[in-house]
Amino acid sequence: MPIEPCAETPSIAPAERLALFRLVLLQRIFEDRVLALYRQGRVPGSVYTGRGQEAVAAGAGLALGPDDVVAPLNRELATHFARGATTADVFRNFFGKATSPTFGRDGNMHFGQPEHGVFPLVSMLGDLVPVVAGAALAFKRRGERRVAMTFLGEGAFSVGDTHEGLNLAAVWQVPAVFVIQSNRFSYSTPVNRQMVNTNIAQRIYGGWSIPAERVDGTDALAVLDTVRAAVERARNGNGPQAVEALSVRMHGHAAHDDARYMPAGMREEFAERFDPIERLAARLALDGHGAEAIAGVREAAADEVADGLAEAEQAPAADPATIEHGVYAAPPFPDT
Amino acid sequence: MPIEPCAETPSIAPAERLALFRLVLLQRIFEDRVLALYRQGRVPGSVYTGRGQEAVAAGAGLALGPDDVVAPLNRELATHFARGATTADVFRNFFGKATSPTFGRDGNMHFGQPEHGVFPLVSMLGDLVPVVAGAALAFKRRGERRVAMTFLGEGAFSVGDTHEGLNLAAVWQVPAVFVIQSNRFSYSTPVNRQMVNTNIAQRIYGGWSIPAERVDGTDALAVLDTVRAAVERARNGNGPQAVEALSVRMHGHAAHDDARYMPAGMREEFAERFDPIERLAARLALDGHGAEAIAGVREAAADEVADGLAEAEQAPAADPATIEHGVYAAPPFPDT
Amino acid sequence: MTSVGHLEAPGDSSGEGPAGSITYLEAIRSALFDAMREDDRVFLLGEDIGAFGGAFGVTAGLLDEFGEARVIDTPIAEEGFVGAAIGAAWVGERPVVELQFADFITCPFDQIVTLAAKTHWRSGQQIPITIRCPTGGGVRGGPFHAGSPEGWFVGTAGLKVVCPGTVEDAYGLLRAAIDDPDPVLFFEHKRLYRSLRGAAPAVGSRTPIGPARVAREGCDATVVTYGSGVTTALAAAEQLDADVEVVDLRTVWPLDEETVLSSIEKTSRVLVLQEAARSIGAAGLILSLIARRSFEHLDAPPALLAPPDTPVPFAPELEDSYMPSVETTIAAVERLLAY
Amino acid sequence: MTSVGHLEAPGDSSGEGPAGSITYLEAIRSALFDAMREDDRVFLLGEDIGAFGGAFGVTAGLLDEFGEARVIDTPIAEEGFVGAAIGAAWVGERPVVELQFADFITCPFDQIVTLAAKTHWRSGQQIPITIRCPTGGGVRGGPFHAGSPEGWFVGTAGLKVVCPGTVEDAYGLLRAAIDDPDPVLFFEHKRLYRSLRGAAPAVGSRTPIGPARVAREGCDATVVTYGSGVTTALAAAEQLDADVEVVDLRTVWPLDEETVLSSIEKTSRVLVLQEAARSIGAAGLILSLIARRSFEHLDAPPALLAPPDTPVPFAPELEDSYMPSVETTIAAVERLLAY
Ligand SMILES: Cc1ncc(C[n+]2csc(CCOP(=O)(O)OP(=O)(O)O)c2C)c(N)n1
Ligand SMILES: Cc1ncc(C[n+]2csc(CCOP(=O)(O)OP(=O)(O)O)c2C)c(N)n1
Ligand SMILES: [Mg+2]
Ligand SMILES: [Mg+2]
Repeated sequence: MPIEPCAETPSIAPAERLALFRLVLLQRIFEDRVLALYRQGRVPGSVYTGRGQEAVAAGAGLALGPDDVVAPLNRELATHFARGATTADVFRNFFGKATSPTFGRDGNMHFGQPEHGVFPLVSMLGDLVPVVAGAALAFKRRGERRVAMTFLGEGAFSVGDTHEGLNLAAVWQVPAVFVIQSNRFSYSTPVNRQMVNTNIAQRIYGGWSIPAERVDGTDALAVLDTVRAAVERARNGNGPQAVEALSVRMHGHAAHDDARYMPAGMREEFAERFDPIERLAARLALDGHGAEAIAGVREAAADEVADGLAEAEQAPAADPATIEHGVYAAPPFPDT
Repeated sequence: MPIEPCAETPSIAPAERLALFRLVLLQRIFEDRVLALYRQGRVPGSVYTGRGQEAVAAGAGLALGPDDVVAPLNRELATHFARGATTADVFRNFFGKATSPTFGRDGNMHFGQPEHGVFPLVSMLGDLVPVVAGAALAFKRRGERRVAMTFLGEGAFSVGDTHEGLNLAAVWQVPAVFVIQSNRFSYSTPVNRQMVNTNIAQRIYGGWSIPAERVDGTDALAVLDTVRAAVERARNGNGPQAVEALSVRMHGHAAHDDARYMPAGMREEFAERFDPIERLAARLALDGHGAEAIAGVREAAADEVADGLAEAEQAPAADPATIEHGVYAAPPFPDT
Repeated sequence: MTSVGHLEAPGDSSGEGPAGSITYLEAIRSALFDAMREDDRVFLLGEDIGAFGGAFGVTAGLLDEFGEARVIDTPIAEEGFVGAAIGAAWVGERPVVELQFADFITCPFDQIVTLAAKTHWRSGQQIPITIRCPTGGGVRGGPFHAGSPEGWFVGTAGLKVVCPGTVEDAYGLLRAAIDDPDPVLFFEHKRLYRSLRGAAPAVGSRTPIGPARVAREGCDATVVTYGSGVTTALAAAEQLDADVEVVDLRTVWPLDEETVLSSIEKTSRVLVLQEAARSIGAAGLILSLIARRSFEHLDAPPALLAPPDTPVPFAPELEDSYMPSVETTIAAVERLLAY
Repeated sequence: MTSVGHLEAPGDSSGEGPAGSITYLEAIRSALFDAMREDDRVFLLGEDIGAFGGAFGVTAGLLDEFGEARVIDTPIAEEGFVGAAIGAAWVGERPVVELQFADFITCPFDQIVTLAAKTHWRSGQQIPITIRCPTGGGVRGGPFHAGSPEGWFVGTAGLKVVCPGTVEDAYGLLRAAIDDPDPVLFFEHKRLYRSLRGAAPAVGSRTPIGPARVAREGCDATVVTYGSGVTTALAAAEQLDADVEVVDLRTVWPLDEETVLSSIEKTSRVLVLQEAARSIGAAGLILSLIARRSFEHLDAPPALLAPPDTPVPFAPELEDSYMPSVETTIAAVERLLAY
């Protein structure tokens, strides 16, 4: 089957279409590179990718305004780039460098850059749902036209904190946007062992009275369009909003996992027709961008990744002597 | 407005109608007595009652079969009686006697009698939802035709554990029954500050795909009928079931709370027309029970309460020397 | 006995105290009031804290004064509203959360030890939240309404744990907690709410987070304590023949090691007194310190007075014998002195 | 280095060990296998434990052997499935829960300390559940995948906390935990999964819950440790000139006080070694005991070797210097002996 181009979506302006393309490419190329480094033993710990879900990360990331805030999870590398993270920043985090966003104290996608309005991911799934409800509460309280967003997978949807956070956002009617990454699996567990009705948009509306739409999560233009509409509804005082983006997790849960529990051929068939990068490339071609122009964006993204890697490799290693710095913003006994 | 008799509900047999009457009376008379004792300083700690909700406690309690299990909360005194607790047992708990179900270690409604298939209440709301899901899982696993039930108020519905427990019960399709005590308030908080859609039956179905019905929680016959049907559906392999019982909390949250935050007159109007005891009494009269017969049941219940009190007052006080007994079922260092 | 929320507590809630004196509860309310008046970023989250004034009446009147955007009733969702406070702090607020009972801190435990505690160290993002926890027993609360759960947080890097034992500190530590850029757990003792009175602290006064206080000077033995133990220890010291020093930790974690050690250097004998059961609370941290650092200064083994390792029992006979008292404190110090 | 789940760990997972030897991981799997074969009431709950065999492969093969009614994949709902285990235990089962990482024990914290811990004491209802927690660092897991959270439960009445440090105990303590009528937290160390080998324990053997073990006799100093500290302490003892006794606690809570105290009576010097940060873990409990009860037997202040008070860092340079090692243990014992 040939690749299915993204839907036309004329509401998304030409510059944004290219910006989206850069973002999905950056995520794809970065993740491929970091996986290769991991397999060479040059990245410690583990590597989680969002292959197949780049359009969600990119589209939702671009849907935010400059003063909005977001709490991405593991699959949303492009969201970090949309908020201003450099490829060097992220490589430094994977390497555990002293100048990484976590000072080498955390690795891989477990980071966030407060200076870009990005909350540092914590692993405990569900935790960030009430956090964005609270940020949105603050915006509402202060009369600021800002929005707080987070992501969650089907698995994270089963966690108690998610329920509490959705309910608070709903009762308080605050400008929070929840993007559900429905990628069919949670680690090895298929979504139908995670919940009965696997239409999470329906569940969110039925259970929490939060308006929720489904969108094709492999179509970056559709994601941007739909999530932006949700963000603007939230911004305009219509309370919390949700978007369920449908995709497939094309890799295993993390680098070690070959995902053999997935039905044979599923990922290949998906890739052939719905690879989000190629869907957008096909649409850009239909938009009138020549092959060369498109190749140019690809190359620029590849360069951005290569340059970031080179820069990150030069960064200083973390220094054990400083390990206790910053446990407290205000240490009660600074001298001891 | 005159009292509204319970609906006719011919499916409930005469003996059960009287059994229900005994149960609602026991709860009402017991609670009145214990509140009076509390005001006299003869009951330590606090007193929570279920005034206005006796029909739910009684009807749901009687809906269970002898091998079923249940985890009641604070408002379900009649459920304990339905399971075989004596009034003396419960008084002993309120007094903190050595021979109370909690050995004097806990008070008021914070107890349960394992020998009657009743799990001891813990205060942390929501905790018992997954517990009954797990008991039901065990029944299903072993092929036993038994059902596990718990109760929750609107406030408890907002707790994360509730979400996790409902979802587990749904995904596992186990014989658990959730009875929602919708009494309009959670402590001082009205239900519309607890959730957006206050139709919890709709939420349970929409959010967790658990079949849920609403029932008039002041009509003991209707409660028994509806909950029994739910229990039997669960028993017959149709997965978890929910019933939302609508009533009014006629007292404050606990003895100290005069509930002045409730709309003026609400409780009085409710009592006049929907007092669950009198609704059932009116139906029994329509059933053909004479005033004397009905008064006889009332007196018998009053006697049961008075006898239980007399018995409990004689019980030995708890002995501090034994405080560490039973921390472990198998103490690792029994001699120290 | 009067009632505290739906429990019992000693104290006279109706009568006025001596002129200029206020209760521990009033000190907490004043601290909230003053902090909210001075700083728009301060707002309150909790169950029934608005029109109802909270289970213990601590926030009574604050809704009227500051309105619904600053005194926010929550659904029953401790994980949720602690998480929400963290989120609000992230974007620059100074939220103060009320748990209805300290015991319920087991529910938002993950939000506290994962999100609140670790975020600054691993990102530089400050999380300035205060969580108020009505703690402790002596109120016939039983296993779920009378616990002293501070020990679960003592030792956890990134958290600060304060336990005021006086009216002055109820005000001053709460003001300092709200100022503080780190997450602070504020354990306010239910039994002291209306039973403890003291001079009204000066508006704006602070008790710094960290330093302990020598609440009473003495040279024969040291009692290290905090929270409800402070009044107990001081009363015992008054009745003892010996000259007993009382160290009120104020901040239980991080621990003011120097104040504890230098008191022991002076007295050579030490009793650790806490209301939490003996194997939880702060006793382990304090005795670990003493074991390692006071070795050369001790004339007797350090002693511990704390309840047995069980939940707090309900029955009056049980609870009364469970809790450390002035009498058992006196006896423990006497044993220590007799060594 | 090989991989353990999606993390790194020392050990050779492909190669076979010496004949009759098995890994720590295999010992755990065997214990599950044998317990399930012997007792129908035993069943497993956890994320991805079925066909996938769990994040670390511990339950690999058990689904095939025992079927879906006994190896149950759960949604991501730690509060939920720990609660469900408690409910199943209530009606007579012996559930064994796997947390994907010990760190996530912060999520079902309330279910554990409220329901599991308090129920027997306040009702007589036994709650025989076992919670398996893949714990510890040295795997480049960072702040959320490498922690040693046992300290939050040490001291909590009603819980039992076991930390096997050998292949024998990985099997024997798990069998004993599953037998036990009380809730047991079983902290199995990720780094030992494939790196530690030992003789295959006899089928059905038990390591009783409670008693510590003198893992190595000596008279010059005692190292009290548990979990990953056991191999570290034994290796250090081999290299030290002195005659060092190693006490492997096995059960960390309740603590086997007599074994600790009598070792110190013999050696007069003690080092407490743990992988948990210095102000958490079991150190406080152990040093509190030593402070109070070994006073007359000590020739030197008790010492503590443990990481600094921070979460576990990710970067290899940081993690390697953070964790106690054979070298730092040797140095600590030498300092202790030099006192
Ligand atoms: C509370 C909690 N439990 C378990 C885990 C381990 N874990 C990490 S990711 C994952 C699967 C998540 O599935 P899903 O939410 O569908 O997100 P996806 O990985 O598909 O993006 C699990 C079980 C965790 N991080 N947090
Ligand atoms: C987790 C938790 N938070 C707070 C409380 C304190 N609390 C006890 S009952 C109650 C109100 C419960 O409301 P609802 O669930 O509607 O039940 P109702 O009292 O109306 O029967 C509250 C807040 C608690 N018991 N558990
Ligand atoms: Mg998923
Ligand atoms: Mg209610």
